[in-house]
Amino acid sequence: MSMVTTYLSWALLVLGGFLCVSGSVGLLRFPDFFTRMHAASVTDTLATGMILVGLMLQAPTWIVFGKLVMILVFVLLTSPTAGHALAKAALHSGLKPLLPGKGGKIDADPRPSAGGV
Amino acid sequence: MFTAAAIAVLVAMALALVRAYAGPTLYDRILAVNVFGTKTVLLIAIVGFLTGRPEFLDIVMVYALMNFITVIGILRFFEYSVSHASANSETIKEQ
Amino acid sequence: MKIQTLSLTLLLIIFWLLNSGLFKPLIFILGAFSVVLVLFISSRMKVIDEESQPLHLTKNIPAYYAWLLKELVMSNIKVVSTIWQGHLQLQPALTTIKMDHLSDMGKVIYANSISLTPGTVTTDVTENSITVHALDKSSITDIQSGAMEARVRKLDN
Amino acid sequence: MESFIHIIILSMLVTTAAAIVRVKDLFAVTMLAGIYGLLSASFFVLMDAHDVAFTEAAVGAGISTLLILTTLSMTGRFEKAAENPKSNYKPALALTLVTVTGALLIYGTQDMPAFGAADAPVQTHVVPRYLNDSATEIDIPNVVASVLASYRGYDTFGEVVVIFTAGIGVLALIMSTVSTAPVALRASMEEHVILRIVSKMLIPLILIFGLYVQFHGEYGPGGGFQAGVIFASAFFLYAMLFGLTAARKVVNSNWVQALAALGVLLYGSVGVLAMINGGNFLDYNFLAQDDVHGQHMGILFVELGVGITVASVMIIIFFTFSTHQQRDGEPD
Repeated sequence: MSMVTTYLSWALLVLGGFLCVSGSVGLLRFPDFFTRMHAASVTDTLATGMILVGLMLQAPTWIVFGKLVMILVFVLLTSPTAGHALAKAALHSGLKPLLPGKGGKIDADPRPSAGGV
Repeated sequence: MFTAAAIAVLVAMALALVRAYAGPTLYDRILAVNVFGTKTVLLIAIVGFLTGRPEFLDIVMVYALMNFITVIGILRFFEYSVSHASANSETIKEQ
Repeated sequence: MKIQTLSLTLLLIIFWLLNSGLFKPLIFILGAFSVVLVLFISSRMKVIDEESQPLHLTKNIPAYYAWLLKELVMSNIKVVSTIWQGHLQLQPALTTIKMDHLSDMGKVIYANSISLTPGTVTTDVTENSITVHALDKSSITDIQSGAMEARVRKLDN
Repeated sequence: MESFIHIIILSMLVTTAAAIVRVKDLFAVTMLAGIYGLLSASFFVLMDAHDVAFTEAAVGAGISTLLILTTLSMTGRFEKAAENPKSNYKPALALTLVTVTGALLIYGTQDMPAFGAADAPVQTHVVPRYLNDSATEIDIPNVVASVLASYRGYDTFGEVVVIFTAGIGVLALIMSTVSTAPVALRASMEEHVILRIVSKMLIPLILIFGLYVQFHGEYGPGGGFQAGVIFASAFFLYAMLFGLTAARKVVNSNWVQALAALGVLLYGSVGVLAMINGGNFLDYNFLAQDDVHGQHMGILFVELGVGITVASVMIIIFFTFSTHQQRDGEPD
């Protein structure tokens, strides 16, 4: 394996790990279910993709590579579907999303730096 | 590098656990479990490489499939219980 | 035999070989048996049709995914920067957007692409509209511009 | 470094367990139990127990969550005991019992050998034989499979019978309260276009993956138990989306019940066949001309029997539960 793929793989793993943590921080910080959902989808898509591609670059055999590809395809197919089903169910059961008034913004985090950087 | 990624995933798991415990609505909990499942997929995949035995990917595949079925099952459960007087107290029922 | 059955058979064989990676006579026999059994159950379940085997998409899908990947990265950067904001100020929105007729498959690709990009989630799909919850109002404007819809439409035909 | 990860996962396990005790909403408990399953599977992977992790992945985190939920929909979502003064709710008694048992267990660990110690009984008793001779006696890469299906064939036979009995138990308990009148089911998720199409794509792949796990138990993690659960879960997904009536058309209940028994029968027959050929019960060496071939055949059929029984029993339990739940859930 060349140095380039190794470095690329490391970069993807670290970046993916950072996105994972970001997604979960968003899951904690955001004010209501619907906004949290957006934070969760950060980790489901790009973070999963980056980490799995990072692993693919270091796959020792073609079988491992193939399995990682299949896992990625499954995740990319199922996670938006599950997310959509969840959002639809929540909305239909009467859970109201938090929405700002005309032109206003939600000041969701009155204490700066709480749970943040 | 695998270790760094594994620790990042673990931190993310711990945060999702807090959300699963705190709720407040049941949909938050379902979301947290779903996120937790995705994290487990990643953790097991990384750990497989960390220990140099990537054949664990079969387990990861099972998770990727099971996670979906579980979420659908949970949602299905609520379709039944809405008509079943025990509608949840945390969300407002549809008028 | 329907073309969909053929493509599913091929898919199942590839899936088996990729997972197994063993080239032994016994495993081949068991694999053939498994493929036949799955085909039998699938046809009883009536899940083999153009919905589950969208062959008409195969030609244009790589270009679409390349474009979607770019969108994915852009919206990820946006959402991640919102998450790490010191002082959270959000403008979430829930909007129903009109759209012209799409096939069921087209709807699935469209809705899932919207859900896949962070910052937007499809909450409902009907015959001529799609309801989207967005973390930020600007994402709604992006969808309303119709760039994604046009691409899905091109794919669908 | 690895022990650091162990500590993190173990402390998350403890936290989850504490949360499960504290939360009163049984639905939240189910969700947390699902997380507990996911965590224990990760821990098993770290401990190199990948067959156990595989089972936990399929059963603990997936199917049991579904089954607990269907049970909840029959019983109600909140713990009632605490509010009702007349109930026999005595937490102090249970707590004392648990504390004493826990203290005894911790006291007991004092006498246990250190983890991984070379002179521990687990390393000196029968395990060396399994590890050293499995390659020549049975000749399959996954020693766990050879222990499970061959060296400990009796135990596994017992387990299959237990699962079969559980299926019969569920049928006997719940069927008696359900009339056999056909239930009109609204397949409410069928008009859910996205779920419908994605699931249609997934179902054949889940089925073939289940069969792959079934037939590769000798080479990697997996085998009849896990395969049965994965295979059955495809039917669960189908039933949840297209309704029970449609699912019952695909799989005839009588066939499934017959198959559940057939799996156990297949396992037993392999044992009897070995006896007919002059060996002991389940001694696969007598199944073919040479020992290794006999072992291979024996394990293949025994695992198949396990898979058939597990899948059928899972389908029986899920269908019976859902039928019951549907009748209860029907608006008056």
